[in-house]
Amino acid sequence: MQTLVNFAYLAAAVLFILGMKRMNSPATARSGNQLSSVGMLIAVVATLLQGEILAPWMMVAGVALGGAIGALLATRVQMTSMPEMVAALNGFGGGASVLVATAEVARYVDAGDEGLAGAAFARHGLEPLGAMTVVTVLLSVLIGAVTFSGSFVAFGKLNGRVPGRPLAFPGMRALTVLLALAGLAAIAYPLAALGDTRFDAGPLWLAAWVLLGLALVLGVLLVIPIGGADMPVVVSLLNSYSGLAAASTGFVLRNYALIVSGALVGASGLILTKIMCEAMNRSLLNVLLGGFGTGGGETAAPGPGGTAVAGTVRSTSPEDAAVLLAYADRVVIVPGYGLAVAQAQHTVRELADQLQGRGVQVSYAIHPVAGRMPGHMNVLLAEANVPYDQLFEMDEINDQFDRTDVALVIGANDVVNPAARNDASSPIYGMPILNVDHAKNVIVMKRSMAAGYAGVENELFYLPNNQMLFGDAKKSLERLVSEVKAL
Amino acid sequence: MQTLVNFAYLAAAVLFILGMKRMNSPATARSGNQLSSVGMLIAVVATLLQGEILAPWMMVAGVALGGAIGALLATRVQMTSMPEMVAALNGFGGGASVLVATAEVARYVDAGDEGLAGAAFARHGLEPLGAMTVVTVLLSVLIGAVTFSGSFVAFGKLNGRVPGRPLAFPGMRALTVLLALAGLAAIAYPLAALGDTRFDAGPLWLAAWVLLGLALVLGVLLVIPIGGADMPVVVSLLNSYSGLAAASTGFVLRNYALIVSGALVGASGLILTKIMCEAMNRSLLNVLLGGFGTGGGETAAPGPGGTAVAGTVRSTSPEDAAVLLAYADRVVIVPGYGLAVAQAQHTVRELADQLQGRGVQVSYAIHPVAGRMPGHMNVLLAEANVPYDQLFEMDEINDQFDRTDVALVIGANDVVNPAARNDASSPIYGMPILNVDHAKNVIVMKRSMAAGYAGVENELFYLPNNQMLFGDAKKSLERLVSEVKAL
Amino acid sequence: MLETLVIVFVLASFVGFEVISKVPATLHTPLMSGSNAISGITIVGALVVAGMVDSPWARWLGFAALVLATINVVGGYLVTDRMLQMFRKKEPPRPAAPVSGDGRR
Amino acid sequence: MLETLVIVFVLASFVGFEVISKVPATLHTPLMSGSNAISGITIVGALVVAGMVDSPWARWLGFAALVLATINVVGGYLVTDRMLQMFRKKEPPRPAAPVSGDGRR
Ligand SMILES: NC(=O)c1ccc[n+]([C@@H]2O[C@H](COP(=O)([O-])OP(=O)(O)OC[C@H]3O[C@@H](n4cnc5c(N)ncnc54)[C@H](OP(=O)(O)O)[C@@H]3O)[C@@H](O)[C@H]2O)c1
Ligand SMILES: NC(=O)c1ccc[n+]([C@@H]2O[C@H](COP(=O)([O-])OP(=O)(O)OC[C@H]3O[C@@H](n4cnc5c(N)ncnc54)[C@H](OP(=O)(O)O)[C@@H]3O)[C@@H](O)[C@H]2O)c1
Repeated sequence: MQTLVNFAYLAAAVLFILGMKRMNSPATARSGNQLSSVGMLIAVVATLLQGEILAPWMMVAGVALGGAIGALLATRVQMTSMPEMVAALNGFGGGASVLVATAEVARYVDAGDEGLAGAAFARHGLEPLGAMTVVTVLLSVLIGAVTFSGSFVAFGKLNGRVPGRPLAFPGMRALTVLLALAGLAAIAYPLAALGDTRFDAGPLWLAAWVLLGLALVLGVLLVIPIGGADMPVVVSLLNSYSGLAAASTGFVLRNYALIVSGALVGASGLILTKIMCEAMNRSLLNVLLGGFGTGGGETAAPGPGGTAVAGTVRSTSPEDAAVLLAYADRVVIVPGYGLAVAQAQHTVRELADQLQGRGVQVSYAIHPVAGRMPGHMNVLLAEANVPYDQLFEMDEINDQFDRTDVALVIGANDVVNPAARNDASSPIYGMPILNVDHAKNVIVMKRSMAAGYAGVENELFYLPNNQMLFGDAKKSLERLVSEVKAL
Repeated sequence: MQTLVNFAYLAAAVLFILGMKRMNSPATARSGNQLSSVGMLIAVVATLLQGEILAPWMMVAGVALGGAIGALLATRVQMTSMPEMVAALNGFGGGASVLVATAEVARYVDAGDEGLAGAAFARHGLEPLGAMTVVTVLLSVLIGAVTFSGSFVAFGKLNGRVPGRPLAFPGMRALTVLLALAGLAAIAYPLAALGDTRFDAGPLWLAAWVLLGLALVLGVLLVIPIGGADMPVVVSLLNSYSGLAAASTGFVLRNYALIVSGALVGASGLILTKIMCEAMNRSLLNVLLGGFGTGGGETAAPGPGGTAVAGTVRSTSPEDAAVLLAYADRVVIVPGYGLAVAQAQHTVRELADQLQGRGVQVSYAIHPVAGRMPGHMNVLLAEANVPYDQLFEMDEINDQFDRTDVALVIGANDVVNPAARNDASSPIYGMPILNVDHAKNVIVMKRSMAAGYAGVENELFYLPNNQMLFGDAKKSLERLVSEVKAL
Repeated sequence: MLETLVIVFVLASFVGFEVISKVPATLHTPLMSGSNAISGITIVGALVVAGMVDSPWARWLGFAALVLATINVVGGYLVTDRMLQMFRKKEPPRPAAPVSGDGRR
Repeated sequence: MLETLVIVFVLASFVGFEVISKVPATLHTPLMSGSNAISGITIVGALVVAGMVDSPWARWLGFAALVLATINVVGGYLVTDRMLQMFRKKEPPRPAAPVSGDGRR
C-alpha cells in the first residue's frame, strides 16, 4: 500500500514538474497550471486512500472550510493586488507547516505520556527520538513560522495596513541576531537531551514552543525594515522558504511528496528572487538589509545619490500629444508602475486600438522590473486583452527605438532613466533600461516631476526630444483617446 | 558507513550534473568534463572505502589494466575517428553491465548451493529472490548485451571492417521479432519459478545465460541493417542504452550512484538522438528500420527519389577561384563531410588566414548535421585552431548569404541542396539547409558530381552563380592558398 | 533513510532550478503564485499527521493545518488560473509588428 | 525500497533532459563521449559486486567487469578532454565578424 501511495506521489511530482515546464510559454501556461493541480489532487487522494486519516467529518469540514476561503479570496482579489494575495497564501502555507510539525511533536509527547519506553512509542507507530527527527521538526517550525509572520508583514506593507517605509528602531539588528542565536540554542537543547532518553519528548516540546515564539518575532523583524516596494522580492524569497518548510516537514514525516514538491518550490523561489534582484541591479543582501524602497510608488524626494539635473522641461497638452501620436508611423508604449496605480490598462488598450485603426504601428515595450513585481505589466495588459504578441521584452525592442517616432511612457520612471547608462554615481547605474531617449519624440505621462521607486531624478525629462503630459495616467489617456477620435 | 558512502555518491552525482551543465558553452566545457571526472573519482574512492572489495591485487590489476587500455585508446585515436571511439567505449560499458549482473546472479547461485534456505542467503548478505531482483538483473543482462554487440557492430561499420551498406537477409526481421519474444520468455521463466522457491537461483542462472546469447545476437541484428552513415545516431542511442544498463544494474545492487548516473546518461543520450534525427528531418523509427545511409560518404548513385536535374555545370580553376576569393569583401566557408575525408581542416584555416590578412571577412557556416556526427565540423575546425567565434550556426548565418560575395562549399553536399526547400518529392525535402544559393557566387569543392550521403542529386551545381572546383579538398585548398599568396 | 531523502531533495532542487530558469519574465507572477500553490503540498502532511495523532487537541492542530493548507492550495491554483486565463493570443484586428522586422528571431 | 529507487531514477532523468537540451550542437560530440564516460559508473557496480562474490570464477567475472568499466571511464574522460582542449577562444589576428552585424543577438 505504502508503495502504491509513493508511486502516486511520484506521479504527482511528475505532474508538478511538467506543469512548471509548460509555464515557459503563455500559450501552454494555463494547461500547465491545471496539470499541476491534477497532481495535487492525486497526491491528496492517494493520502486519503492510505486510510488512517482524521475523523472523516473533520476532514471534510477542514477541506470545505479551507477550500471555500481559498476560492473566495481567489475570485475576489483584484488583479493589481496579486502580490498581496501571493503573500497571504504563502503565509497560510508556512502556518500549515508549523502546525503539522507541532502536531507531530504532540504525537511524541502523547507516546511519552504513556511511558518512556519503546513499547509506547511503537504503539503510536513511532521510533525513538533521533537527531534527524529533532532537527527537521524544529527546522519546520522555524522556517514555517518565519514564513508565516514574514508573509503577513509583507502582506500588510503591500496593501498599506503596515507603513510601507522601512521601519527600524535602535538596536533592532542586534535584537534580530540575538533572537537567531536563541533559536539555535532552542534547537541544541533537545538534541543534547537526547543523550538521557530517546523517549521523553518533553525537551522537544518545550523547544518547539520557544522556537515558535522566537521565529514569529524573527519573521516580523526580518521583513519590517524592508521598504514596501521591495516586497515582491521578499514575497518571492518567502515563497522559497515555504517550499523549504514543506520539504523539512517531508523529512519529518519521511514523505516523498512533500520533499520533492518542497524542493521544487524552494529552488524555483530562489531562482525567481535572483532574477528579480539581477533585473534591479541589486544584490539580495542589499534588498534584505533594507532601507531602499520607500513605499508603493509614493512620491519620493530625489535621493542623495541623484545628480542635480539642470535644464528645462517641456510640458504638452493632450491635444498636441494626440496629433503627434495619430500621425506617427511607429509608436512604442512603455508602461510602468504608474499604469498600475492609475488602473489605466483598459484605457491604454483603447488608445492603441484607435491608433492602429488609423494605421499606426503600435507595440509595447516591457521592462523586466517595470511595476512592482516581475511580469506585473504583462498581467495588467493581458487583463485588458492586449494580445501578447504585441508585447516585446527589453532585449527584443531596445534596438528599435532609433526607428520609433513616438515613445509613449506611461507611469514609468526608473526603467527609462538614462542615468542607469550614463551616470556612474547614480544608485541605479548599471541597471539595463529601455532606451526611449533614442526615439524621435518621447511623451512621458505622470502626475508630477516626482522621482520613482529608486528615488533618483530622471534626466530624460529634461531632454529636448521629451515632453511631459502631466496628470493621472487614466485621465490623460481618456483625453488622448477622445482627442484621437476627434481628429 | 553506508550513509557516508551514499552521501559521497550524491556528491558524485552533483558533480556529474554540474559538469554536464558546463557543457553548454565551449568556454566552460573542459572544466565541466574535469568536474565530472572528479565526481567519478569520488564515487570510486567511496566504494573502495566501503571495504569488502575484491582482493586488492586483483583490483589494482584490473584498474591498471583497464586504465592503461583506456588511456592508450584515448591518446592514439584520430580526431576524425571519434564516432568509432565512442562506439567502442560504449560497448565496453555495456559489457561491464552484463558482467556485473552475471556476477550478481552467481552470488545467488553460490548461496543456493549451500542450501536452499534463508540462512545460506543471509550468510551471503542476500535476501530471498524477489520479482524485482529477477527483472532488474535480467534487464541488465539484456540491455547490456544489446549495447555490447550493437556498439561493436557500429564500430565495425564506422571504421570499415564491417560493410557500411545496410545488410539484410530474407526473414531477418521475423528472426529479430522471434528473438525478442524468446527474450521475454527468458525473463518470464524465472519469474514463474519464484512461486516454487525463492532460494533456488537455478532458473535465474539459466535464464541469464540464454538471455545473454539472445541479446548478443539481437544487438547485431538491430544494427546490421542500418546504413554506415546513420551510425552516429545509432551510437547515440546505444549510449542511452548503456546508461539504462547502468541504471538497471543500480536497481539490482540498490546503488544510488548507478541509478542517478545511469538515468542522466540514459536521458541525455535520448535527447541527443532526438536532436540528431530532427536535424536530419527523419524519425528515429525511419533510422532504425534502416536502408537509408549507404556508407561513409562513398560515392552513391543518385537515388530513385532524386529528380533528374538538367542544365550545365561550370567548372573553375584554382587560379580563378583564388582571384574571386581574394577580392571579395565577405566569404562564408561551408564545410561538410568531404572536409573530414580529405583531412583538410588545417589547410582551410590557412586559406582563411590568408584571406583575412588581405582584409576579407571570413566566417564559417556550420550546419547541424554536416559531417557524420553532431558537431563533427566544430571538432575538426577546433582541432585546426579556428576560433569558435568565427563559427556560426545555421540560424545565425542563413540571412546573411544575401550579402555574401562568395560561399565556399568544401565537401558539403546534402546540407546545401536547395531541393530540401523546393522539391517536395526529394527524400531530403523539409530538412533545413544552408542557403548558399543566395550568395553572389558559390564555389563547390568536391571530387566529382557524385551525390552525398542521402544519395540525391544537387541542383545547386547547375545554378548560374555556381562554379565547381573539382579535386580532393585538401589538394585544391593547398592550390588555392598558394595562388592567393601569389596574388 | 536520511541519505535517500537528501538525494531526492537535491535532485528535485536541480529540476526546479533548471525548469524555472527557462520561464520568461512575462510569466513570473503566475509562476510565483503557481509554485506557491504547489507548496500547499503540506496538505498531504496535514492529512497524514492528523490521521496519526491521538489527543483531541492535537487533532485540532491537524485540523487547523488542513484548513490553512487547503486555502493555500485552492487559492493558489485558482488565482493562477485567473491570471493565466488572461494570457490569450488572439488575432488582433491589425497585427502590430514591432517597429522593424530585423533583429527578431 | 523499489519506489525510492524509481523516484530517484525519474528525477535524475528529468535533470538529464533539462540539462542536455541546453547544450549547443557545437558540443554534441564531446557531450556524447563525456556522458559515455559517466555511464562507466558501472565501475562502482563492478567494485561492489566483486567484493561480495565468493566463488573464484565469479571473481573473474567481477575482474573482467572492472577492466571493461575502467576502459570506458578512463578512455571516455581522456578522449573528451582531448576534444575539448581544442575548443579555445582566442583573439584572431583580425576578428572576422559575420557578414553583417544585424540579426545577431
Ligand atoms: N517589477 C518588479 O519586480 C520590481 C520589484 C521591486 C521593485 N521594483 C522597482 O520598481 C521600479 C519600477 O520602475 P517603473 O519605471 O515601473 O516605476 P517607478 O520608477 O517606480 O516610477 C513610477 C512612476 O509612476 C508615476 N505615477 C504614479 N502614479 C501615477 C498615476 N496615477 N498616473 C500617472 N503616473 C503615476 C510616478 O510619478 P508621479 O508621482 O509623478 O506620478 C512614478 O514616478 C524599478 O526601480 C524597479 O527596480 C520592481
Ligand atoms: N552530422 C551528423 O550527425 C550526421 C549523422 C548521420 C548522417 N548525417 C548525414 O550526412 C549528411 C551530411 O551532409 P554533408 O553535406 O556534410 O555531406 P554529404 O552530403 O555526405 O556530402 C559530402 C560530399 O563530400 C564530397 N567529398 C568526399 N570526399 C571528399 C574529398 N576528399 N575532397 C572533396 N570532397 C569530398 C563528396 O563528393 P565527391 O564524392 O564528389 O567528392 C560528397 O558529395 C547529411 O545528409 C546528414 O543527414 C549526418
